[in-house]
Amino acid sequence: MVVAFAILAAWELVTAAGVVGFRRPIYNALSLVANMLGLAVLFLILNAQFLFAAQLIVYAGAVMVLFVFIIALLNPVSDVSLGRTGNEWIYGLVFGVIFAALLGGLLVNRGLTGRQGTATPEAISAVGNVQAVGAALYTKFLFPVEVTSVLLLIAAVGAVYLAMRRIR
Amino acid sequence: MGELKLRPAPFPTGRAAGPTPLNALGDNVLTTTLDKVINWGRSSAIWPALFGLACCAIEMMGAVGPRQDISRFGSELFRASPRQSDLLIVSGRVAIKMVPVIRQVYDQMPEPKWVIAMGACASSAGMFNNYAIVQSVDKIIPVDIYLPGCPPRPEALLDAVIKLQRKIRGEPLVKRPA
Amino acid sequence: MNRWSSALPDDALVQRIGDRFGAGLQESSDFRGDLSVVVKPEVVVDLARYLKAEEGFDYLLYATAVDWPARDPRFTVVWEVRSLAKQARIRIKTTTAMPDPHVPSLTSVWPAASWHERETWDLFGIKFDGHPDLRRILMPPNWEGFPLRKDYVSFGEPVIFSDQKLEGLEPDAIRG
Amino acid sequence: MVKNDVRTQESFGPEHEPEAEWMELNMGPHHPSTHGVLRVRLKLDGEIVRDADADIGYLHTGFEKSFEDKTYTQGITFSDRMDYLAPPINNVGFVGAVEKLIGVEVPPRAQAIRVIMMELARVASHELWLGTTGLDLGVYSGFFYAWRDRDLALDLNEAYSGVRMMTSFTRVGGVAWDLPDGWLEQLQRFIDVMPSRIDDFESMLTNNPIWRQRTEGVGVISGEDAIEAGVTGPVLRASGVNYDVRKAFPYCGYEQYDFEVPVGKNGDCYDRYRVRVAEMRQSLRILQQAVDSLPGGPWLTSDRKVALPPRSELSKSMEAVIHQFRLVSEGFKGPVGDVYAFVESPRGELGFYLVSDGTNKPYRMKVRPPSFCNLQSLRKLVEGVLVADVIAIMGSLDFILGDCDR
Amino acid sequence: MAVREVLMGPVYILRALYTTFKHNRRPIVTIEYPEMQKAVPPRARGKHILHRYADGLEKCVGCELCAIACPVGCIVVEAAENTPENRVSPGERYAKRYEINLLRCIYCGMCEEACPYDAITMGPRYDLADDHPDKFIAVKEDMLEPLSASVGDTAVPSGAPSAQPVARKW
Amino acid sequence: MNIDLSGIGLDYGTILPELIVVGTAIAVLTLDLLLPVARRRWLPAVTVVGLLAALVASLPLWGQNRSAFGDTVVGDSLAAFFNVLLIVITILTVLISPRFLRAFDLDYGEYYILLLGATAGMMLLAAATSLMTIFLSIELLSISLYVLSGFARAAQRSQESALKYLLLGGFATGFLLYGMALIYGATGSTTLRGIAAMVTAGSGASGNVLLLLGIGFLSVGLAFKASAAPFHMWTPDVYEGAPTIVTTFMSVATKSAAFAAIGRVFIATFPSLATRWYFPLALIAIFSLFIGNLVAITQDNLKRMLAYSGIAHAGYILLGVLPGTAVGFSASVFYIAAYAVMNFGAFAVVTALGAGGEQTADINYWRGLFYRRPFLATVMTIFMLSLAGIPPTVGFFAKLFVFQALVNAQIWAPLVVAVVMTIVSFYYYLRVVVMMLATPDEAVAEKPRVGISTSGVLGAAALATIALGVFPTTVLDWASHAASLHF
Amino acid sequence: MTLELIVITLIKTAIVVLGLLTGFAYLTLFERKVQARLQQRPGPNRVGPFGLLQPAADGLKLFFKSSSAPAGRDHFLYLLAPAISVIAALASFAIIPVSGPGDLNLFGHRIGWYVMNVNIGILWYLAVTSFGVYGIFLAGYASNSKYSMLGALRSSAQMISYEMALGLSLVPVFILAGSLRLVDIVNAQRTWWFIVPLLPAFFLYLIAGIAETNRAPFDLPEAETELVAGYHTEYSGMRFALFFMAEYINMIIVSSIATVVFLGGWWGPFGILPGPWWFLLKVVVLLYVYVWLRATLPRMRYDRLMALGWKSLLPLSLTMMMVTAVVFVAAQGKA
Repeated sequence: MVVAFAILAAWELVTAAGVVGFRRPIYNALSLVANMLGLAVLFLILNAQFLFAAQLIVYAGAVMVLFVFIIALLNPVSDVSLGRTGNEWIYGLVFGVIFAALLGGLLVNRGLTGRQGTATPEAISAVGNVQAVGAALYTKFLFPVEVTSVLLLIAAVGAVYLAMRRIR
Repeated sequence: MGELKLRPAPFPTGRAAGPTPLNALGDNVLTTTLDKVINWGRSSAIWPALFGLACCAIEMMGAVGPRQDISRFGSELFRASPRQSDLLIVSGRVAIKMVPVIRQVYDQMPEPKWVIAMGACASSAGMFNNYAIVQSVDKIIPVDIYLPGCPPRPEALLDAVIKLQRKIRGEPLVKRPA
Repeated sequence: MNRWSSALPDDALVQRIGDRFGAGLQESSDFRGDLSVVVKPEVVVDLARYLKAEEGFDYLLYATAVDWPARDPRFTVVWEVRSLAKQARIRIKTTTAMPDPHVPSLTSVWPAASWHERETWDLFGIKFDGHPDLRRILMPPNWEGFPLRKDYVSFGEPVIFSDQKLEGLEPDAIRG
Repeated sequence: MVKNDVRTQESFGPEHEPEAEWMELNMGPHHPSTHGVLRVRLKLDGEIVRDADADIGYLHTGFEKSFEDKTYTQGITFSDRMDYLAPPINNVGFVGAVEKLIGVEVPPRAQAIRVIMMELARVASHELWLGTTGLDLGVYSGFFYAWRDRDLALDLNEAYSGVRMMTSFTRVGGVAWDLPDGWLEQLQRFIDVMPSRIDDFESMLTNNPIWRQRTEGVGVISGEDAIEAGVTGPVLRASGVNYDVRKAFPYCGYEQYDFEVPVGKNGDCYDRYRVRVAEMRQSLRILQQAVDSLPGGPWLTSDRKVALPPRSELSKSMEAVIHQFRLVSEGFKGPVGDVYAFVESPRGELGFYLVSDGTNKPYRMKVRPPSFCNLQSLRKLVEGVLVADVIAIMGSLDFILGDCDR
Repeated sequence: MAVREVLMGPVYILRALYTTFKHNRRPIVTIEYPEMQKAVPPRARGKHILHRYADGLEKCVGCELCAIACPVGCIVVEAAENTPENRVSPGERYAKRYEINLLRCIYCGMCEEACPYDAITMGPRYDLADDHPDKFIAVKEDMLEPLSASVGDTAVPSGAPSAQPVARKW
Repeated sequence: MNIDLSGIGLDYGTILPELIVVGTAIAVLTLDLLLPVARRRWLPAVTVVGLLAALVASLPLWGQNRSAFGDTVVGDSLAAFFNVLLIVITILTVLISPRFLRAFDLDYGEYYILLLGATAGMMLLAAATSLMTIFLSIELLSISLYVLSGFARAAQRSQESALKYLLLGGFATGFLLYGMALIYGATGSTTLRGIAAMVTAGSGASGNVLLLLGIGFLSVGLAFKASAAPFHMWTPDVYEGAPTIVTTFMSVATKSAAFAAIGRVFIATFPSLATRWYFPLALIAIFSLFIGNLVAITQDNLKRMLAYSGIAHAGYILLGVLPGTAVGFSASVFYIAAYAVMNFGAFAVVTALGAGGEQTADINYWRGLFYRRPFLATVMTIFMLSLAGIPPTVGFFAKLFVFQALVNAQIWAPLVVAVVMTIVSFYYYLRVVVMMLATPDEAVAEKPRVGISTSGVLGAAALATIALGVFPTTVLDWASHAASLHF
Repeated sequence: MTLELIVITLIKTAIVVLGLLTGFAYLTLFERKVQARLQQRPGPNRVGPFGLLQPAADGLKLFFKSSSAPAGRDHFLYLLAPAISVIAALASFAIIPVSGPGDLNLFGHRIGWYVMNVNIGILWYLAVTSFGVYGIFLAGYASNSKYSMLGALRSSAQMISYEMALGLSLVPVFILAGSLRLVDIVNAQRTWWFIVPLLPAFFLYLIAGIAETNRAPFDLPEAETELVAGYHTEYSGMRFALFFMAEYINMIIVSSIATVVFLGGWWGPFGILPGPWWFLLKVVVLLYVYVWLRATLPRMRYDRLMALGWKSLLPLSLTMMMVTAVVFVAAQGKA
């Protein structure tokens, strides 16, 4: 397990670097896809099979495809290379280093203490992963789920408005 | 313009099987057997390009039709993309305007590739001894098999394909009864 | 009877054209039931308008030209139109001379003339004034010469017989 | 569905892109759906066609120039190869022009044989059209059924003339050969079997919702527009104009046969399909009548100025041999003049404009090819349709590039 | 969308499917070519045949009518005088050289029709494909009927496949 | 397995106002589909009726404490107070909308749907007691506002502002969500009640890095929504580019809802960590005061000026949160109400003028407005004075209460900054008033009337500004009651 | 995870991959033969007895064919795309139980009739195929050709759209079976195959499945007459064969899932055949339907296709889902 996690972590780091590092947009997007793939596998080794599938179906399979679509459509023949303009990257570097130092320092000094939730692998396997997710969604988080539906409705209205061709 | 020159030589033909990856290894028992197997595969799965020009294209379709059924030879998969085809059947007269197109299609086909000049027009301009028609397609691309007829019957095309298969396998084109 | 002469001749039609265009109408003939009028280039468009609007010739069959190198003017340009209602047909001819042969275009009257006139330009080199899109249609755009002119040599190749067999190029068809 | 709401399906998507951003798609000359070597340059706004420029000439063969070098008899072989889907009709049209120029009588049996061959060619041509257009739209088996049935017609061609396609069966003043023995029975079998084969096609396509979706309301052209654009044949008739050369200007004795001219209403691809299928049935009707009422007698005129003597005379009569020598070596001369003769090909009115200067060769032979004239309307038809519809429209026009480019 | 389309659409699609399916019962129409061959009709226009009389003399008298009639010009005939010691044809002259470029020929049958003596006819063979244009130049010997096989002035040479599909060996 | 819903507290009464608003949105959506174009004017009417119904439905929540749906949402006085406030703002917005929309050819039904969606999100945010609900309601309001900012599709400025808002908003949402994830990781609960229990019970809460980082990220996300510096960068551009009517709505409503959430998170959930979050929050407040007021001085564009003033006001409101007490928060709540009225009024004047087809953006436009538009200039003056905090307007008392709370809590440094900055702010607010009083350059032209509903709305807002200033105590009582947060 | 489990899984994977590759090869022959018979002709019959060596010849030829590649392509993606397609296709089969009930006892090891029996079941298939879209899309993108690009766009849009209907049409099955595990689903069909109560869902699944695999009458991405060869226009040789492989393996998988989910998997009436044979028989029947449709129906137009997916199949699937749920709950309440 540890070996698998180490490999995945490395994979995640490399692909994440690819997301920001590549010069051609399509490679950035594809790195993100690869990153999400790794994330899905991480879910899998955490016994969250449903999340694994959802991550792949929704993010890798639908959302990122559209990203790639748009990138490819905008420059199907030759990619626009993102040149480095100005020196924004310095800011990025500075903030990144500060953030990393902060995180690292805290990690070394105090340690990150989390709290074990109720959904242990044993508890999940007692009812089944998908069933556990379903039960949680439709009891404990019923209200957020419903709010999500409203959110999606409004988002759909907005998207339709922005994309619609009007004939008066 | 009107001067009639003696015809130039057609492209050299006789590239029986095209390059195989084993050519570099030289001849020995193993490679020749392998060559035979590969050539058997190539000759049994000739996918023509979906490329019709004129009258002969109709008879080419006829060869696909149920009466003749070129699929028996594994050749009914007419590929629309030249990159996936092995055989270019130049089926009909080639107008001067068409020359670059044919050349491009031929160039896009991956090796090994073969050409059948189907019908009198493609092989030798046939009756169109005039300004508009390329006098034989072998001036543009190398031709492996010439097929006379105007247009040749579908059976004749099958005959040409069989002869091409023999050529690929390195056998004599015309087998006479002993 | 000869079934091919199927146009219904309308003698009065030539009369009416003559009345209307006077000297513009140079000649008219009725050969094997095909009615032709030869007019001056200047009146072609007017004649066409008249034929379409008042005589009901709504359908253009073709436009072409004939090259008579010995004659002057050298080219005869032909449009043939038909009235679907009256089942009548008339051939409009006009002439034009070298070195810059040009006649008015009838695309404004019968849009169907467009490609036919382009073809005539392509093969005869006759310009049609007022054609919206006069460029080569059958030959490649960079072609030189006008193939259907009589002085254009239709170069080809002679048929090969045994005395022209290529020496030393006998292919090695039988491999191995 | 709320019909009168302004925001119907078409109103989605971005606003019209500016013309500069239209994508230019080059279809052909090597493209599977162009039926040969047509090149169409499409300007696309998304998937919507905004403009189409048909670039023809990739099969330009110089027929009109070649005609000028050949005698009238030799020219028959050239006429075959223009519209290679209906060579007999070309043969008849060509000799029609010559006969009109010279003024030859054609015996009734020759007329009937011509009609039979022409209608066979029409059936075969429409069959092929059904097969290939179906294949373009994805009806895979239809292509094979069409070929199976077309082969029957070609067998008849072959039995009569010796070859499947380029029959060259006409001669000035008649036809080259009499019908061989057993041919009429073979034709009768063909006439008997074809209706059920056409029924099969109709059961596959006519009511098939996918087929109707693909063809109904696609490529609509009104009758007036069609006439304006110079369209003839089934395309014109599908637009509701009842014009068929066989009815309007009967030739080869078509006035003796009882048949109807199928006419469409909407002028869309579906109507063109219906018209062609109905024409096949009418052709079979004509064939049946021709078989039933086939006159006897000679099949070639006895006018020795234009027709070769019968072969049986050659061994007996020296005069016949002299005729043979003179006709073959010199041919026959026509009077000075110009004529236009036209027939109904499966694609529309096929006309031959023949100018003679009194020699034994055509001085100028202009062909009015129906495909050329029909193809001219493509630009009008495809404006505003989807790319996929261009396939259906091009298929429905049934153009033959050999006919179009000559 | 019309109601009819929604309700009847599946029915029509099933009908189309049935139409193709019922072809399973119909016989296979393919004639498997190299082994079997469709009957070639008597008028078939394939590779030319130069005929002989029953006594073995060639029918061709070298009159060149076929070469004149040929729309392609793919026939060349050179005549020579018959001499008593070298009698090739019954007439005064015979074809010393008779060549047809089969690649260029369009198999229209004009030569057959032009020949006053039935010396040249179109034969049944069409399996002529080969790999070099020069191999298609048929000289007289390639087309001349074998001596033993010439029977009268029939247009159908005995070398033709019979009118039934038969097994055929190459 | 069977799903048991008995334990999660299905209480539709709690969310009845939100339900009504969402229901109205769906009704408008349906009507928009069915109504012919000529009958579009029914849409605002339906919207207003629905909002009024929601307003009525909010009143019973006053004084209640109904936690529902597994602690994800609560119906209490704070929720009721903000419900009423937000609904009133929305109603006022809807009332002045049609004229503006017609003027710019934006008269589409989606406007009302999105407006209702945003309102529902804000109301939910005020009532949310779970990290999930907070996140979803913020997304609901944000997505509606993203689209509304770009509502003028033909205008490039509008598109640009929408894109900026979307990108920066997405960035902020990322922070927010990350913070929530960390908090969940630290406490194992998503409800504020559960988190609070865990934080109070756990001894090491104040040293829990995970938790503190989470709170930090969470506050970044919320500060972005409240457009407090230094997370304000989007504000001027978006306010300027978005259609003025949208700016009017979001400048007021978003801020209100965001502060409701800030109150719930910081004051009710993490009181025990006050020492930890006091300093960053104070820093944010001071930053906001500085940047908002100082940059506003330099602005020649009225919409940008108001945007920066909004940032400054965010600072004032945040000051009330700093003491971490209900009393302090009640001052904030009062300030929010006051700010809502006066800022809405100020933008509404701009909207009213803009709907007449006038280029109101440049400050020079306002020169001599008194002579052209006496009514509009008068109410604008009132709003400007109130924003500056000059008695007897409500702005003065709002500031006063906040300062008082700071004094009570012995918080001096921010107070000093606030007072100084208040004086600075006089310059740019009064500049507008002076401009309007100046003699015009050209002759007075006859201008189209602004319409009854607009005049009514403006008049009401101006009256409220004065009336609340004269009688502030009632509202203050309500605010105190609302701010007495308990779960 | 024991070593034994790993070894057994690897062996099973190898068997499945080999089986699928053989299945792909003979599916091409099957298609050609079946279609030929529908068209009254014999089909490939000269390469080996009954043409049985035809796939071998095709494979051999493609393998030794040089690959011509378009100019201006994206080298890395051009090579990556076919690999993605094939891997996604092969991976999908992992969840499908070929036979049962119970495990196979072999040399003392208990071996399931599947590569893995995960509790997300069908979701695995959906997840993996949704990744397969990249193969097709990148192929079109990397080829630097308009036809490829159009084909790729159409194909990916079509796959994404129909994935919805595909997934939703399976939900009624989950409701009835109460599990996503395919083994459980098959076991739930011991007496009644789910096609009996869920006939509409079966047809919805079939239509969506055919569209998902880009087969006729939904074969727009490869519509020869419109787009030459769609996204793989510029591919040749073995790389092209990989796309072909992916398409045919996907056909096998869609048929297999239909078999498992609706047609009772390995259960057959009267128990006359062992489980795997029943499974195979059902899959072959479905594949025959695939070929039959392709031989008969015209291709749909792209906009109609999308409209069918979004406006007909999706609402119908949702309706089917709701109706099933309501009926199920009502029946439970009564019981």
